Amino acid sequence: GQVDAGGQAAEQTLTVFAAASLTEAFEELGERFEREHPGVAVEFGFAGSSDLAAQINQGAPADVYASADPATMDLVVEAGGVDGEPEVFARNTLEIAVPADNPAGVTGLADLGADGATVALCAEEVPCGAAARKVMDAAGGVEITPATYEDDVKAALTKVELGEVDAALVYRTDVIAAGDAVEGIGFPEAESAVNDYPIAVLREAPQPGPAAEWVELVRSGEGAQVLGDAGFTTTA
Amino acid sequence: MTGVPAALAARLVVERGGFRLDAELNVAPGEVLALLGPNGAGKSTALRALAGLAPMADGRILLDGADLTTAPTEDRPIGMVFQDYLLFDHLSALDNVAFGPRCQGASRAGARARAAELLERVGLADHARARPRALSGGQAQRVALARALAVRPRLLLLDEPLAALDAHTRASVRSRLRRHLADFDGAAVIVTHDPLDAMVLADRVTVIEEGAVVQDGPPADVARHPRTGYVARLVGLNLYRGEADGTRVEVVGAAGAPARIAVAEPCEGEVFVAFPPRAVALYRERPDGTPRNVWELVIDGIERFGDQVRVHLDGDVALSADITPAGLAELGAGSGERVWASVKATETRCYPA
Amino acid sequence: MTGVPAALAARLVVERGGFRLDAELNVAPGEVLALLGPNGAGKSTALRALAGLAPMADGRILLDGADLTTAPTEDRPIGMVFQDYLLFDHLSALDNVAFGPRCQGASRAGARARAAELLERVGLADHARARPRALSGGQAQRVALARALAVRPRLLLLDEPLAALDAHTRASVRSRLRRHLADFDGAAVIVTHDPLDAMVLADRVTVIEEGAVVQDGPPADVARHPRTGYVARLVGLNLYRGEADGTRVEVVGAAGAPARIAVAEPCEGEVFVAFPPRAVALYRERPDGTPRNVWELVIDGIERFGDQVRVHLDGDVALSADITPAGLAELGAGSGERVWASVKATETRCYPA
Amino acid sequence: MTPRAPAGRRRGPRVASGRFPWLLVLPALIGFAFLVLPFLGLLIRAPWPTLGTRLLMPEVRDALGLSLVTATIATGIALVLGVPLAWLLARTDFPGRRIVRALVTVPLVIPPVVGGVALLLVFGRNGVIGQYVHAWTGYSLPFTSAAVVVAQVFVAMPFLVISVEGAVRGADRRYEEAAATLGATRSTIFRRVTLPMAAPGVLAGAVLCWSRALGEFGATIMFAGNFPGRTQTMPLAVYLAMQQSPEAAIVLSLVLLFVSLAILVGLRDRWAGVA
Amino acid sequence: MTPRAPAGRRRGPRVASGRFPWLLVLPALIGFAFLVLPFLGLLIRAPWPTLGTRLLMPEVRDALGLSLVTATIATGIALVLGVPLAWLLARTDFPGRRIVRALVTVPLVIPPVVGGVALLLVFGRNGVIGQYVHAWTGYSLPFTSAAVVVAQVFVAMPFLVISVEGAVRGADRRYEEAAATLGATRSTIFRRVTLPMAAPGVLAGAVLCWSRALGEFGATIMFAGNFPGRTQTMPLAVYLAMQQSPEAAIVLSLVLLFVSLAILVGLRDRWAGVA
Ligand SMILES: Nc1ncnc2c1ncn2[C@@H]1O[C@H](COP(=O)(O)OP(=O)(O)OP(=O)(O)O)[C@@H](O)[C@H]1O
Ligand SMILES: Nc1ncnc2c1ncn2[C@@H]1O[C@H](COP(=O)(O)OP(=O)(O)OP(=O)(O)O)[C@@H](O)[C@H]1O
Ligand code: MOO
Ligand SMILES: [Mg+2]
Ligand SMILES: [Mg+2]
Repeated sequence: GQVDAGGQAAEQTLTVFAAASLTEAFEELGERFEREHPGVAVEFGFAGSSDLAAQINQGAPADVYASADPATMDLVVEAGGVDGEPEVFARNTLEIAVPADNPAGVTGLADLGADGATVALCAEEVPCGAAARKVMDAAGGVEITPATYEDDVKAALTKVELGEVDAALVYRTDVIAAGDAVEGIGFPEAESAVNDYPIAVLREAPQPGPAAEWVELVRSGEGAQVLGDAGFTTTA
Repeated sequence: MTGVPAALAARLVVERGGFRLDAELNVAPGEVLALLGPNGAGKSTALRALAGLAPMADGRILLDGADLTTAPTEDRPIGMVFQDYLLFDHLSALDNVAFGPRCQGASRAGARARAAELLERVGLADHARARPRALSGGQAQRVALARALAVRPRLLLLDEPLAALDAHTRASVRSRLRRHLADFDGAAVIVTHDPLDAMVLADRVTVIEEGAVVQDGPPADVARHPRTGYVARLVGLNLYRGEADGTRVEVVGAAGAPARIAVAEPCEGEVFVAFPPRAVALYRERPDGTPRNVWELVIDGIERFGDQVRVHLDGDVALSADITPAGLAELGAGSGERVWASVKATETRCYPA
Repeated sequence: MTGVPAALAARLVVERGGFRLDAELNVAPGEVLALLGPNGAGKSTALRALAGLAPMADGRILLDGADLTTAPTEDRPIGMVFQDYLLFDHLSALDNVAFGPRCQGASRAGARARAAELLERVGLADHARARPRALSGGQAQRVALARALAVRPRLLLLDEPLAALDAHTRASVRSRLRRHLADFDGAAVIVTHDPLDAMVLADRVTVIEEGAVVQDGPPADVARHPRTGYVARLVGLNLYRGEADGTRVEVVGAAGAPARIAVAEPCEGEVFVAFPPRAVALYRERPDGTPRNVWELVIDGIERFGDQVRVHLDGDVALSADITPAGLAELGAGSGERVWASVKATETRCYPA
Repeated sequence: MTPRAPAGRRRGPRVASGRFPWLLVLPALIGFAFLVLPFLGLLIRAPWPTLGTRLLMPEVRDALGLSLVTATIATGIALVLGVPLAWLLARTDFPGRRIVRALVTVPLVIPPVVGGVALLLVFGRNGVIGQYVHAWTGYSLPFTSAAVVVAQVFVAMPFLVISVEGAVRGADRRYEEAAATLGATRSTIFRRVTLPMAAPGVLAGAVLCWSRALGEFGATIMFAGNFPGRTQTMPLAVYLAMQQSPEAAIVLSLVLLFVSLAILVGLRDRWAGVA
Repeated sequence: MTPRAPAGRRRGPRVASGRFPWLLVLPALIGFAFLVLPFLGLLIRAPWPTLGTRLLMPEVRDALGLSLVTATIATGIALVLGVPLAWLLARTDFPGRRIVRALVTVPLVIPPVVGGVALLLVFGRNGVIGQYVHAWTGYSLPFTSAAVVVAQVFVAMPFLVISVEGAVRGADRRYEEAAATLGATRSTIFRRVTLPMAAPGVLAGAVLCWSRALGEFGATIMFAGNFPGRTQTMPLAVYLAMQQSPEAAIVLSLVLLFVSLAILVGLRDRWAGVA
């Protein structure tokens, strides 16, 4: 069985399904939660938001679901899997990620439409791609023809890190996670496509009590600070 | 085939490609049947049908009264030696032989003991631990023989079991096999090309040609009264078929022209006439004297043959003659030359066709 | 081995497992060498070494003056027939035979034409399109023969090429092979168990036992003067080794006790004495008369043997006797009984050991 | 699914099948059921009414076409390069052969996405080799259809190599010796003797390779990206559909599956060995 | 890497190797280079200094241990179920055999994530079978270590089945006939004759299966979830590391690779056939 910090067997295990982009922030919060709730161990299942939604709808024994995208949360809500209403606990905005030496000299969104720059965008089916669509529309018809529509934000970011593309539209949190290898360039149109992260306690949660407490922690000031360090903007 | 309760009574009909085998085989208990026939006659096919390895288009197999026609191979109480051995290369010689007993439920130790005993019997105790690939051709065939005997079969099927053995081993394996077969109260069918094997080992001979039985009987009968050219060559006789009228037989010669052979005992109707090559005398000039059969023929080929020389002759009557090297030297004739051949009527045998 | 410029001059040393072959083989141009020896003597191993398929521990292979010792197999101008054929099962008989010519650069059509001609020669024109698995054992071996001949080799290696053939096919393939070998100015080495093959096909015979050459010479010499028990049995002679003093030879009998054989021509020192089984007469009672060699022996076994009966006898002198079935009936003795055997001194041959 | 004697071209059929081999058939049935039950699950769950419209979508047709073309080309390349490699591993002995054999399995063990990164590191615009190619010719491999093929070859070829090696190793070497005595060089022996003898194994390897290439996702997205009509293969389309709903992903997967099943069923038991 | 004659246990070595078979060696070398160059790319790019600390992290050790244990168990199960299935496909003839064979390749073609969904649809708590199991026993398979094994078996077993089938199909059937004449049932023949003859192919299949199971990601994360110590195998850990940086993912991948290479190099050329 699970063993908590004090060496006693944990009596309860809280299972949190969370979007992979939340990994670092949630792991940090998990340690704090276990300290504050002796006898409760937090177990994370990190994966893509849509994978998690499918798992929950197939009866995964999770207590909490934190998604990177309201649409995937809706999949669970529609299936009747959520207890109460999902609540948004964090927001993410787009930045232009460029390699550390910025070889194409990108300064703003307009530079991505220029000929000669190799750009990676997310596919419109995934949240960061939908957001990219919105910012292009907001920028008044800047039309970017990318080399690739990435289906995963990390794949886009990796290509920036390796210098295979000159720029990519990714989330601020991704740019921060990538450290020095990537430079993030903010741009005003990003405000038009803020991505919400909803969280909810699940209807069939085996541990509804700790689950509610977890949501509380995430939405608390403490939670906001940890999420803020990771690059999210928070509602708290 | 009457009287004797057959251990094996089978009619085998097998069709494959353009070839059709349709043969009846009957073997009494304890009897050994030799299956003779030219290459491609269907001997191996017949054994495969008996073993349940070739699908029968028709016919039936009765062994000790039980109908095996549709029995699966593994349920037939048989032992088989294949023409190309088919030893399992991933097992030692010993384990190859122990395979059958193991399948029959013997303990590992029991099976090995029996295998060791059989390897000893075929003179390969020293090679028990060798892999088949490390055996010579003759050694491999003896292991195959031991493997087939190890299952104590009721029907033993041997496809040229002695072909790869050298003269000495052959004689000794042959006589051991004969002893084993003598103790054996089941039926045995042995395919061989060596008439000597057939004579020594078999109680009965069945000759197959082009898928059909052409002759059947005790070895001595078959040897003395061949009914086809193949059998005649096999037992070393000159054979002719013709119309008899008393002591004169009109045969169809090689060139299609009729020829006449005088025989000692009068007979009538369709007959075979046979005489051995060593009964033929050859002369440079037409001989005088008693022999009533004298033909002028052309030498077609000369072969050394043991301490004899075999001379093949063509003409009105095609025949082979065995003479001594000295005799050949005296004759002073070579291939293509004409000589006179004579055969005494008393040396010929005449029997109904 | 002097005078004649050897087409093949080889000393083959091969070591595998506990077995060691160390043999010298010399074949003159156009000559056919028969390699005889008991099972496991190393005949196949010798052929494999000549073909470059078995690694030589020592020795050397010269063919037409060229040193092939380290040449890769595919560069040796050889043709080889394997003891178990090794026909390519994914190719038709025709394409099996055409394989070699294709490798030598012949056009597809040219190779096929040559292959068709060779299949015709071995009497298998009808089976050109058959897969090897659809051939009988004898048919497969003839295809293997044709395949080896198709590359027009300078050194032809044949491992029991006639073993699977029936009497008739054997005779005809043998004589065709002999004709082909006669036209052939390269060297040929043929492994066979059949002394007749060796006599008919070979110009010289080399006998190997346990990896070493024990006898070598023209077939007739070897047949007349065997130097080991194996060769003697092969050519059908009773053979003894002993110390001669005039017309009396002291030999070591079967039981280890000395025995004496009287010979016709005086000789001295270490000698062999040989006589044929048919020179032995058997009696129920001690015979009177001229034969100076008379022994009382025990019947060890009786075999039918063609139209003769071969009786194996044991005692002071172990020997085989060929008598007629009538003679055996008259003798009225069976296995285990004591009889008298006599051999005339004039029937024996004595030659230096 | 009662096993009957085969109508085998090679040897005649067995006369009778003997005791029913439960020891073999039972696990085989369980294994088969295990492999196809999930497939049945998909069939049950599939939103059949939408299937037709999905199939008519040009993006789906493009992705399917691209998948089939690239997987087939990748299999061809894998055969040309991988079969000789399998021979080298099975039939020769050189120092470090075992290490080489183990290295061949690297792309199997490495998570495909990392494999894609590795390909970028070598063949990318800034890659070990790619940077020179790009500097000299201006050509850059990633984001092209060729890159899809490269990713597929990288991921799928090991399956071919390992299974062909097993087949070649199992082939009776004495036939190769016989071919050598007929003057065949090692290449000829390989081509005309070893390969036909190992044909069932080569076919199996090619099927594995093709199927794996068809299903390849991670390395493709990382190395070739996702551009409809150029680098978007079916698995990429499936993944994107998955982002919206599992049902959509299931429909696309079934489309891919049916096409691949149709092709595999159409394949003969053996390609060689039949005149 | 000059091919030398093998010291083959089976037949003696060739005396000389003959003309150098460039036609075979050249493509083999290109193929090999293509497979290992990306690996070298990873080695160059790997942040070596961090490797040591990574290796000491308990999560990495847990993930590695879990990967090795589950992949090995999965291979064992695949052998038990898959080898008989391969036999059924190679050696018997039943109606629809070709379709069955094609169906076996389903898990190869299906994107692993969809495969995971399919497994959930069947074995999940609400699944076709899983709901009854859950209702009667309270047991639910997904998100357990057993689920990892199930996902791996599902994805990796087809590789074993197809390559073993190829090997069995290539084995000379006449030896099986010989065994039948000795009284061996089909099961015995299979166990004692066919299988040893096809041993190299079975080994190849097992290596493929094990490696594929080791590298399995999509079906595992979907069916078993991503719980450290319980279902987080190395590829899943690599995925999470990828969220931070490719370098972290590369390091973890290399750890997995080196361990798997060490194990594969340690394997003997053949397991059977040696007394
Ligand atoms: N699988 C097959 N398909 C088609 N024809 C076949 C097949 N197997 C054998 N045959 C043919 O059947 C005939 C009989 O073959 P079989 O092997 O029984 O001959 P055999 O009497 O044993 O000859 P041998 O003495 O040469 O071994 C041959 O003409 C052969 O070509
Ligand atoms: N690969 C091997 N490893 C070990 N010993 C072997 C190997 N191959 C052959 N031998 C042994 O070498 C000896 C000679 O074998 P070889 O095949 O040359 O005999 P042979 O004279 O051809 O016999 P046969 O007439 O029976 O074919 C045999 O005792 C055999 O057991
Ligand atoms: O892994 Mo996510 O759902 O793209 O943040
Ligand atoms: Mg036969
Ligand atoms: Mg031999």
